Order: sequence, then C-alpha cells, then structure tokens
Amino acid sequence: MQTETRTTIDHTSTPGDQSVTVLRFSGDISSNSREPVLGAWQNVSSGPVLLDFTKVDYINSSGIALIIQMLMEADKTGRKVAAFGLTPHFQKVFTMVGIAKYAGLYKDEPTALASF
Amino acid sequence: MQTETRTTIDHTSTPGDQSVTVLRFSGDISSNSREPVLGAWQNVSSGPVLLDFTKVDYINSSGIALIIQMLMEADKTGRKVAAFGLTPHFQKVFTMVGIAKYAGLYKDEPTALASF
Amino acid sequence: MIETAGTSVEVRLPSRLGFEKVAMGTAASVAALMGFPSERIEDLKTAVAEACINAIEHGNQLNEQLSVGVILSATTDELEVKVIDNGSGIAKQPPRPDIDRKIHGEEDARGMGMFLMQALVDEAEWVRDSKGKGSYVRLVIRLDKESD
Amino acid sequence: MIETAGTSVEVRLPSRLGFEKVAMGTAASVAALMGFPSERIEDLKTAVAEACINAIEHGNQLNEQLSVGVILSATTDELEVKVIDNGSGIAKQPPRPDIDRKIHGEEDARGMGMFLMQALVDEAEWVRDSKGKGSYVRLVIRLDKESD
Ligand SMILES: Nc1ncnc2c1ncn2[C@@H]1O[C@H](COP(=O)(O)OP(=O)(O)O)[C@@H](O)[C@H]1O
Ligand SMILES: Nc1ncnc2c1ncn2[C@@H]1O[C@H](COP(=O)(O)OP(=O)(O)O)[C@@H](O)[C@H]1O
Repeated sequence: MQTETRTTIDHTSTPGDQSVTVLRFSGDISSNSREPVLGAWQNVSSGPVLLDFTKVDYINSSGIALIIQMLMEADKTGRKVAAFGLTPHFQKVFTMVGIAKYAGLYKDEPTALASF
Repeated sequence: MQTETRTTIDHTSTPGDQSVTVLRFSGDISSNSREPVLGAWQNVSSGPVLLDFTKVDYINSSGIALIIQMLMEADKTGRKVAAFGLTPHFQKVFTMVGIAKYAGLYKDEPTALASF
Repeated sequence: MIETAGTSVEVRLPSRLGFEKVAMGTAASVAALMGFPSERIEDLKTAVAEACINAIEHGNQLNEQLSVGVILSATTDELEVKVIDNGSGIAKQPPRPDIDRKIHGEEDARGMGMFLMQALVDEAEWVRDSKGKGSYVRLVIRLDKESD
Repeated sequence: MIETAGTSVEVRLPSRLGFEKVAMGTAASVAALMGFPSERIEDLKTAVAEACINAIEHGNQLNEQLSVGVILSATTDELEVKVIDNGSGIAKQPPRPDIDRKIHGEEDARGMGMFLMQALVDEAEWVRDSKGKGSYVRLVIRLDKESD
C-alpha cells in the first residue's frame, strides 16, 4: 500500500481529436495530497482535463475537498473535467457530495474521453 | 467473505484420459472444516485426486492438519493427490510444513492434471 | 458463519492522521465475520475513517498523548461502532454540504465528514462528553439493510 | 509514508475462534501503514492468526469471559506484535513438525502453529505469566528483511 499521493501528467485526445490533459493519481487522496492535487493543476495545459483514479486506494473527505478545490479552479476558467477509475463505492461517495454535478464520472478512459 | 467451508466434487480427466476427482473448496479451511474436508474424501471415487484452493480465502494450522489427515488416507490407499489455486503465500506455508512432499502444488488445473 | 452476536472488539489508536486506516481494517474484519456484503463493508470503512479523522483532528487536536478508542459491538443483526475521543464533542450539526456554494467559494471546501457518516450508515449519533468519559460518535449498520 | 515510529495500537478480542481474523485485519493495516511489502504482510497475518488461535484455545481455553490482547508497536524499522492471554503460557517448545511422522500416524496431525510463527516472522518469543499480567507471544517483523 502506497500512502503518499503521486500524480503523473499525460496527454491524449478525444475521438474528435481535441487534446486532453490526464492527471493520473496513485496512492491515497487525503489531507497530505494538497501539492499532488492542486499543484498538478497548475501544470495543466488548456482544454479538457481527465482525472484517473484507477490506482487510488483510499480517498477521505479532506481529499475530496482538494478535488473540489481543483473543480473550483476548473469552473473559474471554464474547463471541462471528467473522471474515471473510481470504485463503485467512491462513485457513490462522489455523487453523494455533489462532485458528479461538476465532473462526469465514467467507468473507463475511452468512455470518459468520448464525453468531452 | 464466506467463513464456512464448502466442497463441491467434480470429475475430470488427465491429458492421458485417466479419470480424476476434483475437490473444490471455498471459504475458510479451519477447525470448522472437518466435515467438508474429511467427509468429502469419503465420497471420492478411485484414481487420482485434485484439490482446488482457488476460492479459499483463509487457511490456518488446524485446517492444514485436516489436509494432512486427508493425505494420510490417500497414502494408506496409494492415491495420488495434487493441489492448485493456492496463493504464493500458502504455497510457501504448505511447503514449510512438508505437504508439498505428499501432494504436488501447481499453479493451475491443467498443470496439475498433467502431473498425474 | 462464525457466531459473533454479543461480542465486542476494542481498538486503541494513536491520535495521528493515517491511523484511521487501522480502524478501517479492524472494522472491515469484524463486519466480514458478521457476514456483511462487501458494499456495506465499504460504506462502514469510509464512515469509520471519517469518525476517526474527526476524533484525531478535532476531538484530540492531534495530541499524541491522547488515543482514540474504537469499540465494535455485534448483535445478531447489527454492528455498532463507537469512536471515542477526549474532546468536548460537537455543539451542533454542521449544515449539509452544498456543492454549488463550495464551487463558488461561498462555503469551505471541507466539512463533508459528518454528512458522509450519516449518508453511509444506518444510524449516526454524536454524544458529548459527560463526566470526563469522552465524547463519541456512534455508528450502526444493519445486516438486513441494503446499501444506500 | 505516514510516520508510524513510536506508535502503538491495541486491540482486545473475545476468546472465540474466528476472531483471529480481526487481529489479522488490524495487523495488516498497521504493517501497510509502515510500508511493509504485501508478502511480508501475508507472513505477519498468518503468524498473528496462529498466535491468536493459541491464545483463544490454549491460553484462555475458549472462556468468553476472558479476552485476548494484541499490542502492535512500531519503530522505524520493525513491527512488534504481542498477543496476550490469561493462561500460564508454554513450558517448553513443541518438537518441529515432521510430515513423514504425521502421514504415518506417528505424531498428531496438529501442532504446527508455533512452528509456523517462528518460520514466518523474524523473531518469535514466548513469555510465561509473571505476577498475573498474562502470558504472551512476541512476534517481530523487520522492514529491511526479505520474506523467508
Ligand atoms: N469528534 C469531534 N470533536 C469535536 N468537534 C468535532 C468532532 N467531529 C466534528 N467536529 C466539528 O464538526 C465540524 C464538521 O465536521 P466534518 O463534517 O467531519 O467536516 P471537517 O472535519 O472537514 O470540518 C468540524 O469542523 C468540527 O468543528
Ligand atoms: N498461548 C498458549 N498458552 C498455553 N499453551 C499454549 C499456547 N500456545 C501454544 N500452547 C501449547 O503448545 C502446543 C503447540 O502449539 P501449536 O504449535 O500452535 O499447535 P496446536 O495449537 O495445533 O497444538 C499446544 O498444543 C499447547 O499445548
């Protein structure tokens, strides 16, 4: 089990060839994740952003608050955000707190990319 | 998590067409498993016997003792026994206690069947 | 199934963030022994984690001299988890989190722990310290209930 | 990595077979926090399960009025687990299990728990009760050591 958060930044494109930045998180998303979550956002190029939670083991409410702060930044600059790779449990949790309203939650990367 | 042991008895054959009885265990193998382990042995037809641990979550030393008692019966009647589906950890444990000397431990069913 | 009714398991954790995961592991094991389905175990794990984080952070204010107590009590049809700290408890329930207000900076991005506990388990009750025995949150999940 | 050195977690379990799994869950969570690799966590889980089964069965003789204590103490490079019961402990180490003798009915099929504990962890020590504080087995796994 990896407790620290790691974020890698990837680039891909939608089926319609729009370029997309992918933030791939791994480890935990908790109060320790400010830099890997909000810091990574600073390095994102323009266009839609995809969040990959496939390798995330544990997310708590402090981590969710950081995701919300990231979505605040996205909202301010009119960027679209989608997420994939959440377990059914965390899809439910993200929906309960309302995140699904500001970031589409998809089962996998192709489905998420097709949503932009 | 299923704590009780269940055993289903299947029949298959080796690549050389010898008939084989397969005991498929699921759940835990512990001190509560006397009947599902030793009782199942009573219902085994002649020929080699394959033990399938794929669906076993937990094995403790009392459960291992029941497997050893089964191997005692097999030894008395000259029956060959092989096992598959153990996690690497339980393959190590079975080897530590010496079970591997009396029952070949294989990674999957075809490999185990080919060993008879 | 192993008979678990009438049993109780106690855990004592240091007041350090991260140790909520130990309570999650213990609670998951007790719930599995009782035969809860995996979705309910996930709900319980998240609720227990949030309860422990609050006990560590707000109740014990990260004071490592203090520990957080977790008492898991099983009956035939439910599991009760009390998470106990040395603080004075909560005076009133925070408002339900409002994502629109959060996104527009009108309320703190945080403040979702208690809401999640209530949403994920069948009962969540906060009890303030009386006579120095500690404040606690009491979470209950029932065996017959489906996941919300 | 979460800083775990100097912390200790305590668990109290009922003396009922099956509850060793709760100790396994707790021990696995602490070891994961400390950064142990998964194979070592499996070794620890089996050793802790066997220690708890012996405490429940032999130490507390399945008396449900008594509980089994598990104390997990982390340093920077090792995890120590003490499993405590109310019995008088073991007088002498049992002989190493001999599979040939077992298969030929010359020794009991059982009697592998203590052997497995010693084989799976880096240190296993049995301490008999002194002054009614309980007997315990002390298991240690080290972070730098590979799985045996
Ligand atoms: N165990 C506790 N002891 C004291 N105060 C608490 C406790 N749990 C929660 N609170 C108070 O309730 C508030 C809301 O808690 P919560 O919904 O979990 O969100 P957050 O912890 O992110 O603020 C906390 O900010 C704190 O003031
Ligand atoms: N905690 C304990 N208290 C008292 N006696 C014990 C304890 N642990 C082990 N023993 C004794 O040591 C013997 C060997 O234990 P073990 O190797 O675990 O095998 P088993 O439990 O299958 O007999 C037990 O049969 C018991 O007599």
